[in-house]
Amino acid sequence: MIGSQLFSDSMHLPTLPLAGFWFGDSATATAENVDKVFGIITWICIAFFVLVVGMMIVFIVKYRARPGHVEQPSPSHNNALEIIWSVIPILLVALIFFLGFNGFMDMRTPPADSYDIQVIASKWNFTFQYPNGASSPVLHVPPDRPVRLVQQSADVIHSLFIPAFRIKQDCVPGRYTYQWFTAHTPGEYDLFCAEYCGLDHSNMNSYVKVHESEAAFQEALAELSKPPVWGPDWGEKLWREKGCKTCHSNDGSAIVGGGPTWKDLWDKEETMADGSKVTVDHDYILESIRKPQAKIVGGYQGVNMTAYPESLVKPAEVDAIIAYIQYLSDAYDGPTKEEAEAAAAAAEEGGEATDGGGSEAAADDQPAADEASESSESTDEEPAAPEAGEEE
Amino acid sequence: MIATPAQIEQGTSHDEKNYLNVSSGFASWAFTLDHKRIGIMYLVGIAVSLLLGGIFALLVRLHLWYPAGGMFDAKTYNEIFTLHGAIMVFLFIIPSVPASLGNFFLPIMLGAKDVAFPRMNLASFYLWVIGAIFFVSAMLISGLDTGWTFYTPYSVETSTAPVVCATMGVFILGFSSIFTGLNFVVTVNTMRPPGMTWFRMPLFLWSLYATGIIQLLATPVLGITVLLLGLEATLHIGIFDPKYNGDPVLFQHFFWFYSHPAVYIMILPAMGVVSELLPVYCRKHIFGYKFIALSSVAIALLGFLVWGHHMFVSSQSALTAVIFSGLTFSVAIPSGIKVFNWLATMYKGNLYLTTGMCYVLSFLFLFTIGGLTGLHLGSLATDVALHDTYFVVAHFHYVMMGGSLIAFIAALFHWWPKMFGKMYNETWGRISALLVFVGFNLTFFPQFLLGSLGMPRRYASYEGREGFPVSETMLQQFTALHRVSTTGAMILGVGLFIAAGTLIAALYYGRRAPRNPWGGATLEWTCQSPPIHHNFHETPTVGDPYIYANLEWDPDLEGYKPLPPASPTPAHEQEPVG
Amino acid sequence: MSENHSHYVTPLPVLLGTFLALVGLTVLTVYQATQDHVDFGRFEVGLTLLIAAVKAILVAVIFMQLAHDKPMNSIILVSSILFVALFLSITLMDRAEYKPQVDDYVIQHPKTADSL
Amino acid sequence: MSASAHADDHSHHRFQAHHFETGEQQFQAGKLGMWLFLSTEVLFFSGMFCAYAAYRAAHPQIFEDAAKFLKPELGAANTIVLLLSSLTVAWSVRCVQLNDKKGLLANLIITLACAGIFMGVKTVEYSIKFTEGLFWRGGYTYVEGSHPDLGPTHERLMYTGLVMLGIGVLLGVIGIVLGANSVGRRWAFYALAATVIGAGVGCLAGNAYTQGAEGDEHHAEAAAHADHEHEHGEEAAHGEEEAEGEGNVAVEDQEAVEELEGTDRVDGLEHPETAEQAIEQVQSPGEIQAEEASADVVLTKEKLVYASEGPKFPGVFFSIYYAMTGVHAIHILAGIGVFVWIVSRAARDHFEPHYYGPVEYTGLYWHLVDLIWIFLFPLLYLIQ
Repeated sequence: MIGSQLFSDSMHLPTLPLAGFWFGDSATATAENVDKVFGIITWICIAFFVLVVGMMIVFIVKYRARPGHVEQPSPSHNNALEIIWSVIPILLVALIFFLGFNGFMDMRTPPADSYDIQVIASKWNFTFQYPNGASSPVLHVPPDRPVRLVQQSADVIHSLFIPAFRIKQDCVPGRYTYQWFTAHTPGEYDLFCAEYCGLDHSNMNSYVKVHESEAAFQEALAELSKPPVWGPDWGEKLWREKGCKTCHSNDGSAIVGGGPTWKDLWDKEETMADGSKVTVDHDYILESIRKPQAKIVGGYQGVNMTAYPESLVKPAEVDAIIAYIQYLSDAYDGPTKEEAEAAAAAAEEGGEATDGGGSEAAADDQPAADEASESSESTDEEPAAPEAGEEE
Repeated sequence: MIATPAQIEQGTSHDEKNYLNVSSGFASWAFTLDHKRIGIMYLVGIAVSLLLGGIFALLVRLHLWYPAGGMFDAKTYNEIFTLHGAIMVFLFIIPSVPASLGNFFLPIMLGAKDVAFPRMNLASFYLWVIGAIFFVSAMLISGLDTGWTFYTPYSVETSTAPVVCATMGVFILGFSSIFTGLNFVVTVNTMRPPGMTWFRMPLFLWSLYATGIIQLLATPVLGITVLLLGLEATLHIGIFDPKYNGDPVLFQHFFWFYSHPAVYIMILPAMGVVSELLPVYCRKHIFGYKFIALSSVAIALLGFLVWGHHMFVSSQSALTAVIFSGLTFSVAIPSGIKVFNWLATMYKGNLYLTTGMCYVLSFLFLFTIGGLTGLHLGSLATDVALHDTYFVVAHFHYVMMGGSLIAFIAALFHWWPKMFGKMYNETWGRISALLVFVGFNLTFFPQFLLGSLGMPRRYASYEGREGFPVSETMLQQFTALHRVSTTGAMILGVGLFIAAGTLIAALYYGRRAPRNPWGGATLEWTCQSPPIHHNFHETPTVGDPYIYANLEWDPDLEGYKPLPPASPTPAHEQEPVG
Repeated sequence: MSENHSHYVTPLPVLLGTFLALVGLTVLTVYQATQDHVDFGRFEVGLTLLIAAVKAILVAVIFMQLAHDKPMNSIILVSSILFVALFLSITLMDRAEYKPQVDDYVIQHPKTADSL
Repeated sequence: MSASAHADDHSHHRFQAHHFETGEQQFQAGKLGMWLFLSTEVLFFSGMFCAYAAYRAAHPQIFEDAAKFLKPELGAANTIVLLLSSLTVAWSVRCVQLNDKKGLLANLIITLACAGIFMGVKTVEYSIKFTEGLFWRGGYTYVEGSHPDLGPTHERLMYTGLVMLGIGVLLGVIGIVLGANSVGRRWAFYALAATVIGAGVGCLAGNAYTQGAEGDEHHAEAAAHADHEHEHGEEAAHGEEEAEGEGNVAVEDQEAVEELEGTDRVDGLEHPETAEQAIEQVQSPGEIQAEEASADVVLTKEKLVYASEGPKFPGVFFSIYYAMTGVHAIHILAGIGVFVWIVSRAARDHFEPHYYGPVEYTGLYWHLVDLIWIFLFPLLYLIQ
């Protein structure tokens, strides 16, 4: 923890007004430190710039060729001078290195008690997964609590960049990467993908929501972990968030370089690239999500869809997507939204009655049944939210 | 510079056939072994690349006028910025000064008849042409959208044919670059004339020598990198692609081991140009010759130790990042030494503000900004915030364009009379210099602000996606700054066109150039303008290349002529530097 | 033989002797690697590379005549090897440093027989 | 040396370029140029050495497992062949320095024959690996424990070798006929003939050796296999339904994984299902299983990683193997081309003690190619 020790020392540096001119919002202590380091470097730069360009301008004015002016003798080398203007910059860059090193070690050393959020970057979405199994395309974080992002990528290199926190770290496929922050000012801050990742790189943005309080954060989390009761609704959400949208339209239009539209896809008989015929049913869609290259519809051979293993799309989510595809078919005859909501309300009532009103369970055990096992295991490690009890 | 009798009788041999008219016909150019003609052919090729890359740059800027992107869809935009980067880096900047002007002037400055391996020199040019053809075919296939860095796994996942085409092009261009560097190093090592010790070489040669070292040691690593990348894309050898158990960070190490030193392939010759031009136009001996010469070599060698600073947030380990950050700052020192020495050279001089000098001063201004903002990026904590934003874009444009391109133009104006025997129009030249300077700053300074505010690079639009708009304040700042930048780019474009027009017009309407219009003391000014086929009738004698007291303005020649050798010079100026 | 010739001519016994030494070292290294009596454990790789380095030096110094050549050529060879060392050492050090992050991920995401 | 002593006393030889003052200057410039080129070659290969070292350091097991598919004897034979060619190249330089044209030609021809043998042996190695499915990572189709029938491959290789011998002889005859009035052309054909005959010999000898060695191996393996089955008898009793084809995990390993999961949590990542997945999908490639069959097994993190990399992972070794030896082979081919040209020039008396730069430069190149092989051989063939 040498890094944070040194880091706290550099907190005493005076605030330099320049930082405000260069940067936008800052919502973490790290950001403030970065701004200070930036300010110091900028002042050093300005000093050198004024020195160099000022001398240049003075020389241009004073020694410009004009009638009657000739060059004056002066020495063509001076070792003392050379050494002086080598040594002074060395000392200054050593200082700059040291300041940068301090801040960096702090950025790379998350506190032991930090709250882990999984980040799954894929073309062209970030999905944030919380310890209770909930996931969202927006990064929800509690205020004043260290949050560690555990990052992975499903396809190519992405980079999670939050300008207001002044942090950035690539999400590299085939490994984990980490970054952390403690946001102290509630609000919404932009979040970008900073590493070029293909077609929709510039649309791979999102935002961070720093909640007003821990309670508000827990509430949002509980809300997030409730899957929409009506499959097609949920499926549409997944279609947007998981990146299906970029290649599969829902209105029958063709997307260049993408795959078949989902409109009226259900029950359709597709001719595969190898000539065989397949009816679009549950198994086929499941296979197309898990192993997209196994069966390719004729005409889409060049399209290289990423495989989505269970870590990216859970079985329940696959069902929701299938429900959505069914809904997009003219022949849809599943339950309507009203019916589904009524059924869910009925089920919940029944559940409440048998549950006996356990207060802890209400906060965390909202997810669908197939996720329950996972979330109950993973919440063990979760520090109990202090306000959880008061909510009841 | 001590004049010889042969030089004193200058002006008498003006009618001798020069390298341009000694023979004619397509074959006399296509199969020439004359380093000067090869240099001219390179110059033409490089100019075409610059035009192409420049058009792409303007398209990028125009597109970003509107937050949603005004002209292209995202795919086209990605291809355009990729081609802009790839063409500018591989086809333009890397060969710019060394392959064209270096080829032309290196042997002449050495008093030699040619480079050591003229055939290899010609081969180098044709390899460049073949490499360029590969690039153009990648462009025609369309779909090269990887960025010039070809980062895996994106580059092995996107459409294969253009990537393979482009990497083949890079591979071949690499050999072209190696051949040029090899030729220069051998020529400087073995063909210096009697009297030209290492420390009496013009500084331009020092910088080309240092560049040659980098080309030799770094380029082969790029060669193997793109070869493995091509194999990865076609056969999936699993070295760089994580889908096949490869490691994408390994690719970045391979790539930057070449591509960082390549930055010095781009900037060192430009520094050499400045070291050459500044004393001539200031009429002063260069200050601190040895420090400038050795700092070139120091930059070349230190340049190999810092590649990891391109990877601070790419998930290389923290230890490596810290080591590379520390080493990165070491490069600042020799660069700083050069800047101070150039300033000291101006002290008490007699500054002629010719077009060449205007561009050199412009270089000093822009390179200072480019170099100093490097400190923000070398410092770890701030780099994390600024990495992959427009701050980086602005920084490297200040160094590569404000440095290399500006110095290249300065050198063209300086040596144009020697290369083609025609004087250009000084007024238009100065206008172009002013427009380029203003346009450049207007284009790229706002990008520093864009970057620090958080605008990521390589974005086709900056309004955010459906349901996730970029916050209102940011959007307003981004839009305003992008528009200033685009306006500046247009001015810059006009300035560059005027510069090109001035030079081309000189070929047709310029008055005949004397041997030594600027009063330079290096050997190229002692031979005829344009030079004869073999450069010199006899190997010239050599002295200090930065003593101007022995030259005198002759209004009849409209150029400088040497004084008789007996003329006394002040003792402190005669003092040999070597 | 031209009398005023000044380039070094390597004597035949030296050439043949070098060749025999090289063959001997090759046999030695193959024997060392394939026999089972003496196991140097983790030093095995180092030993093998040491033998290879000795062979390489023999070729460079005698066959390539570096011993009787201008020092510049030796400097070039040595410096190229130094740059290789620089490249390899930093890259490998970095990989070793971030290996855990890769390993953790690989364990969590095993590749099955039919995945790529 | 003698640059200055030389400067004055030499008339220009006929191949001196106009821009050099003396032949000595030209010679030294060429030599420096060649050394610089060699340094770029060293750097060029360094990329592949780096990839090798990186993957070997991360997965020593893979490299040791995969290297068993290479035959050190063939590699050693090729090493000695290349060393011999290096000797003859050095000798040919000596010959030209001493104005011994016959010796020069003889040495160069032997060099080319050696290069041919080297390529012939490589052909055998590549063919057999292709038949077995030992491709680079993307094309790796080898299945643990499978024994493809190599008979047709050996047959094909034998015919290839014989055809090459025939072509070589034919080239020699063409040389005699076509080269009647051009000594340069005649020797160029002789040089090609020597190379192709060398390749034929290499192909035949390599083929015969591998065929013989395989016979022995099969016997030994069959015996070993019987033992192996025996050891595993007990585990089989535990019931491994999914044993077919995919390989299987030792039952003890499962406990080990659970233990690991309990103690060595992977960096705060709580995915209980993943460890189970790992167990399900550990496709213990024969080696692990064989080694760990004994009673007290601890499935280390390293082994878990190895198992998780997927069944095709050994392909990475072959990716690097093919890249390194392939690029090296391309250099050999380039060297062959240049040597044919050198032979032709030598036959036309172009070289003499005052002008033999091309022989020396090509020789330097050839030595470097040999030098790289000196490192490739132990790294690829001898690591166990």
